[in-house]
Amino acid sequence: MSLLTQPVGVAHYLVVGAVLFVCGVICMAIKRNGLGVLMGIELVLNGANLNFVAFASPFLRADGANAIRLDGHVIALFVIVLAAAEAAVALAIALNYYNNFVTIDVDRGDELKG
Amino acid sequence: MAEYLAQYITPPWLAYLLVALVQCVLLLAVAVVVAGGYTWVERKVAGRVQDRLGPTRVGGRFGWLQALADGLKLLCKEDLVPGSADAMLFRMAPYISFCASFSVFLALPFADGWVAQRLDVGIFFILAVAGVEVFGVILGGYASGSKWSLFGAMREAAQVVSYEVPLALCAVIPVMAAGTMDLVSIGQMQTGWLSNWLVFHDPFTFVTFWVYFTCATASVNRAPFDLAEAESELVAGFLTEYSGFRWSIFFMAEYASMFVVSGLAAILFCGGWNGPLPITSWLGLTADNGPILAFLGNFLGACNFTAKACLGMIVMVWARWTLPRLRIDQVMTVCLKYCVPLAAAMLLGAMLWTYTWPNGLILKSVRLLPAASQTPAVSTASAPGAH
Amino acid sequence: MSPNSILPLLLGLAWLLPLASFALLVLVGPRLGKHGRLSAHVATTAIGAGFVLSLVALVVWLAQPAQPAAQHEAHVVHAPTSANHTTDAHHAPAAPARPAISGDWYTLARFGALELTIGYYIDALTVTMFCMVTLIATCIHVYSSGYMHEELHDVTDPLVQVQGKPLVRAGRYARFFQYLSLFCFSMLGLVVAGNIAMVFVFWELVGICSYFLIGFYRERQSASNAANKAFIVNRVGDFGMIVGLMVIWTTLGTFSFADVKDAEGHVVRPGIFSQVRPAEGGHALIVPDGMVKAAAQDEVAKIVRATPGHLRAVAAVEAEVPRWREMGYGYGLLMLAGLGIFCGCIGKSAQFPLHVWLPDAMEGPTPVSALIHAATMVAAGVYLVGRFYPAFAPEVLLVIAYVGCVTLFIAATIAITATDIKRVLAYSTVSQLGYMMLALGVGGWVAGLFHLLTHAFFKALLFLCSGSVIHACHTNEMPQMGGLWRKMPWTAWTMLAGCLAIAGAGVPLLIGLSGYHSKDAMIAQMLSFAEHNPLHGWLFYAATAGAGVTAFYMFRLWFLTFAGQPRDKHVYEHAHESPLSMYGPLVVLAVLAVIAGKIGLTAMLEQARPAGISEGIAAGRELPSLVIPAEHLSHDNSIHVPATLAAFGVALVGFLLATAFYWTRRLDPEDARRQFAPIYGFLWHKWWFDELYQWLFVRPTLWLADFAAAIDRQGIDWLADNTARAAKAVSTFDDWIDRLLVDGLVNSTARWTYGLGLRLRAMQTGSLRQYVMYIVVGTVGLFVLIVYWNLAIAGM
Amino acid sequence: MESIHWHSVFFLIMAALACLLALAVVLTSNVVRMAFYLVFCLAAVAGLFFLAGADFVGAMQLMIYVGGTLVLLVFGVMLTARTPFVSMRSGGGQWIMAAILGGALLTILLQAAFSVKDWAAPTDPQAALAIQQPTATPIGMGFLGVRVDRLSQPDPRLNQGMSGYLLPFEIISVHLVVVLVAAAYLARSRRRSSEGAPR
Repeated sequence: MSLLTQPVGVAHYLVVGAVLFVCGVICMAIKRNGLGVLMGIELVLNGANLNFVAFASPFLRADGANAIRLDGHVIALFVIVLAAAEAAVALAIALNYYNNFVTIDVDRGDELKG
Repeated sequence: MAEYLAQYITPPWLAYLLVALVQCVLLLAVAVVVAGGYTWVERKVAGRVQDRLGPTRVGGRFGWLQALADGLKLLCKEDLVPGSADAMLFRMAPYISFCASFSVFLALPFADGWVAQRLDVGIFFILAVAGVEVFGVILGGYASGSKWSLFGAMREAAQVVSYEVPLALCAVIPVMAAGTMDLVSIGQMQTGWLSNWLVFHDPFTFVTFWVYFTCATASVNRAPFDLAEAESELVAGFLTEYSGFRWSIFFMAEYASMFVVSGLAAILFCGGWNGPLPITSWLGLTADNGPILAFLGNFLGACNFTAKACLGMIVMVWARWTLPRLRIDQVMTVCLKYCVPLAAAMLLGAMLWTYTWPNGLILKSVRLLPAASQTPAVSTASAPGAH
Repeated sequence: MSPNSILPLLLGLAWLLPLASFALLVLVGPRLGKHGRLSAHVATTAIGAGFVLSLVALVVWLAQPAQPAAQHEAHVVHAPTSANHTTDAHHAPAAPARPAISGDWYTLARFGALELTIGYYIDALTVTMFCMVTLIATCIHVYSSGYMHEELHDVTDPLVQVQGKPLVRAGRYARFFQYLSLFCFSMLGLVVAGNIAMVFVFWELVGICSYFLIGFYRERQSASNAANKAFIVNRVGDFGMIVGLMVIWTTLGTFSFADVKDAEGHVVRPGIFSQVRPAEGGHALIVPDGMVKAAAQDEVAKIVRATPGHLRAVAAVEAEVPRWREMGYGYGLLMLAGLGIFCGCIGKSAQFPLHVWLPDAMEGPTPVSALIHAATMVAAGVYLVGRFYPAFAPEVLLVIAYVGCVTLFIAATIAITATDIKRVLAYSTVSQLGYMMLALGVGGWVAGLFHLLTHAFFKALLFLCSGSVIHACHTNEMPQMGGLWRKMPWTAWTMLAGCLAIAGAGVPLLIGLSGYHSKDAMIAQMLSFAEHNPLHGWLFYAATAGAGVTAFYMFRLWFLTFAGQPRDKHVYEHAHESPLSMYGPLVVLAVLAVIAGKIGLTAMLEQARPAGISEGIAAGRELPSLVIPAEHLSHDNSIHVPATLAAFGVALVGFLLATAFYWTRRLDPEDARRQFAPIYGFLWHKWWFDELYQWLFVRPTLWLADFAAAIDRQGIDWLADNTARAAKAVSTFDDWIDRLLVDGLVNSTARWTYGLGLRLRAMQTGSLRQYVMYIVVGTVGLFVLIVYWNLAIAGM
Repeated sequence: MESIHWHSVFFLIMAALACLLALAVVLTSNVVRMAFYLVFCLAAVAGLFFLAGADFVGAMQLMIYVGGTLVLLVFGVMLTARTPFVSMRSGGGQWIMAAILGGALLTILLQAAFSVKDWAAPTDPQAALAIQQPTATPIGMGFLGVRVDRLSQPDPRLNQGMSGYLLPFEIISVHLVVVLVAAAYLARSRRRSSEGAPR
């Protein structure tokens, strides 16, 4: 396996990020539990974060000078912090939802459907 | 050390692996020994506090081997899983807790350079990983399928998530005073006399120390904040359904966490491996005098550090058998209404203090050793433990 | 407070009180007391308070200190030449000359120079009229409260049949008093008015009130016809009055009687009187500058065209005015203005040829007849002639005299044959009004207005007495009465006093009832006029003959009603004396009818005599031979004595004839009737006036109306209908286009949008997870799109 | 024999862990287990961060995500689960649909990941083993408005934009406070209002 002996690049990180992202999207798409949807969102955010961090590293790419360096880290930090805030609000919403519907099944929340 | 070994052992990764294994075993030993020792210490202290003797039979007059006997007993117990439990999570939960507690030791320096992995963001790493411990508790409580466990887990979740905030705030204050998050550097900064300890850096850090210790006690679920396993209300909280080995692992995790937060208090506020008096420099046990003497100095420092950490643990035990348990709302009140504002105020005050007197007010003038003025970053390259 | 400020206040209050009463009764009249009984009290209180205020005003007027002669009073007669008038002066307070008080209460509107104001013009005449009107109106209000008691409950009117049964309607007690109050308000406003425009407004208000009151029993065809007749006939006169108003406005630029002054007393705009009779010319009648310029507008245009510069042209025109006046420019306009105003008076005072409405107006309740046809409405015409007297040219006065003379004769003769008690009185009124007009026309300003006042008293008395009789007998026809004096002594004796007064009874040259004095003054003035103008001497003879006829028909009335044996037992049995509220006023009025000639009315009127007429009126331009003698000349014994004796004698003859015919029955009326059948028929049919008018005016008017209606239906309606039909067709086409194209477009757009929305609605499932799918699909789709886009660009 | 590239090895381990655990999150229907798998997935991602030289971000990931956010999530799970170990299964059609779409998305992302040649790998095999520079201090300086890592910006035009992240940092701080207050408000008990009569 060449990967054991060759250095990895940004692309490899991107693959992992893509897998996380897609898993998160699928999670959002098929989980009926509202908290499952939230977890899908976390996955999506992490996939994106991984990409940022990968782009930030100058050692993972041929043109190291073009790495976004600290910008990627900072943006990843912001994403993490905002994800925490989002989780707090989403949890509050979920609790309210649960209070109103006595379930957390998001499919039941279609009262405003057309 | 790994680089040193790699000169003799091929392939080099084997050397790295070996070193890593050795360090892991050492740390595991520390954690287990600490846990085992402290079950005995706790009983003895409890006995004394309650005006009785505590363990006296096993291993002689003081019951030295009581901890070993307990461990054997627990290992022999049947590993029960309740029928309504989520078996996989139920089994995994103690390991998560213990892994988290143990991982913390990776970044915890015992002496100057005596650290498994020196991290730039050491304190941060420790706080982060220590926070994962609670996850095991919650999972365990939830997976037990018992309402007592669930209540305990929920209390744990609420309490720990809340107390992480003041804890982190308190940790930030010495970090700010030191100017780095590298624990080794922080410890090196406090070399010398008692007056170099960060707890005496300024009035705010002094106050912060007590706040930190309170919050640390709460975040490791020690009395009077042990709501998660409040035996008088919830049978045993999240531990209700656990028995035998898994139960002991939870306990080891708890004692390890106690050691970690106490050690962290020692490093952040109380000089770490540097004693109240600069004994190592008096004895000449410094890196300037060769690796052997430096190793001896570090060994002394490690003992010093362990003693400080143990002292912190004994204080926690003392508090446990002295103070009654709080109600959950009182726990939250203490956190949100007192600790957080206090910590925030201290942060602000320390910030202003540092801004006003960047070099300290009086303490710097009484430093005795020129070595103390050495910048921490320089010494990182040649850690004494690396030969 | 000076009289100048307090008099307008008093009279204005007296004037507005009936208005307040009217407003109150309009709003809550029927709810005042049971069936509105209290409304009578409200109205009576209002007019009674008005009377008190008028009396106070009179006292204030008399008590005001003498002022230096102002613009208005150039010559005052202090020493009547005759003995009679010496005694008159004895009774009357010696009142020095007093100028009229004029001003504006409120300015309604101002259109350029045209200023419409609520103004006042108060002189002795105004005050006297106020007292007279309010007094009589008070009496009539009191009388009415008894007379109209039937209206307090539902009224059964046997004269109106509804589906074979008598009409039963709700009583209108409150409404009656509400009309009475409005009427009093109108009449007082007319009297107090300070400008001719305001006079006109209240003139019309009086007219509409009379319309309401004549038509009070509006269910009766005759009553509603009479109301319409009165109203329409009055319109004819008012048309002339409007012409007069237009002439005055366009030529004089003001409606105001008196000068409009500013705060310092400087004349801002001269009034009508001072323009027609400027003080600097000794109040002699001249044609005002405005009329001259208006008449000579061709000349003015020539000068303006020839003269450059506005100011210079104005100066040139002003310089030419006296010359044009000498040439006679504008005199026609002056006469036209006077004739126009007099036209209104003809209508209002029921003078020939517009006298036909007054007898028919007897359809109204009797108190109304008394109020309208004695004291107020018909008096308004005479009053206006008196008020506007300074502006009448001599020729106009002659016309007035002739009209009055003709009227008095015609009406008197008709009254001889009438059998309806109220009709007799109505024609008597017309006749007396003719007397007044005649007297005014021949220069007897004081005499005419004096007779107006005395006539008001005794005619009101007579009407109320007749009302009392009608109230008792429930019939108007005198042949069904007789011998009633036994049943209703109060009515009989008070009515006898009224008859004596109107007939001019008295001790010749010594003393008499009120009618004696006033009629005596008028006849004397006529004699004086006849002596100066032999050509018009027959006016005197006609008037004197009229006095005899008056005495005849009045006593015919009294004898037929009260004397002799009852001719209709049924009526007689049911007759009864009226209640106190009715005969009380009779007594008051009877006393006044007896003494009114001696209470200083002439002296009072003398104070108000317009400036410049006390020495007679100079001959006019068109009739240079006409001489209108000064009134004081008629007081000379050489004129006064023969006139008195003639009038008295003729009246005595009339009285004796009536006695012979209707009391002692020495002569048979039937016999006379047969003997003079043609004349009787002619008189019985009222000189065929109604029929004549029917032929002359009504029929052609109706025919013209039919013709117009036919044109309207055949021509204009056809045009309008077809236009409408065409418009409808066009709009139908428009509608079709609108519905099909415009609406179709809009509707189809809306329907399409709606349908699209319905279909798109299904997309919003509310399922969160599906939305995630949509997002993914969108992302993938976008990516694919971009890739192909890039490929396409690269391919190019 | 080429020497084993340890960075790659650890990367592979962590990447495999992360991907497998993410898949496990998707595939399991027990929400508590989802949370469990997610924790370790995120921990593995934190490991990837460490590997990529972002140790501060990695520690942050551990602290906030693993220690905070997920505890919150599990807390929410506990509060909203009516019965223990609640599972809400989705229909097979949805799975197929999601799989197709996810596959399409993954294809696109992978295609994008490998579309840039420079991203493939560094030319120097030892580059990734270079001594990691500390990142905490530069990040802190960046938050305070000084970009110490860009002091020598090759393109002078870009120097103007190198003012750091002070403003975003402040905005995010305020945002966090607001969000937390709002969340507390949203999640608070409504019992008081439903009791009706105030005080």
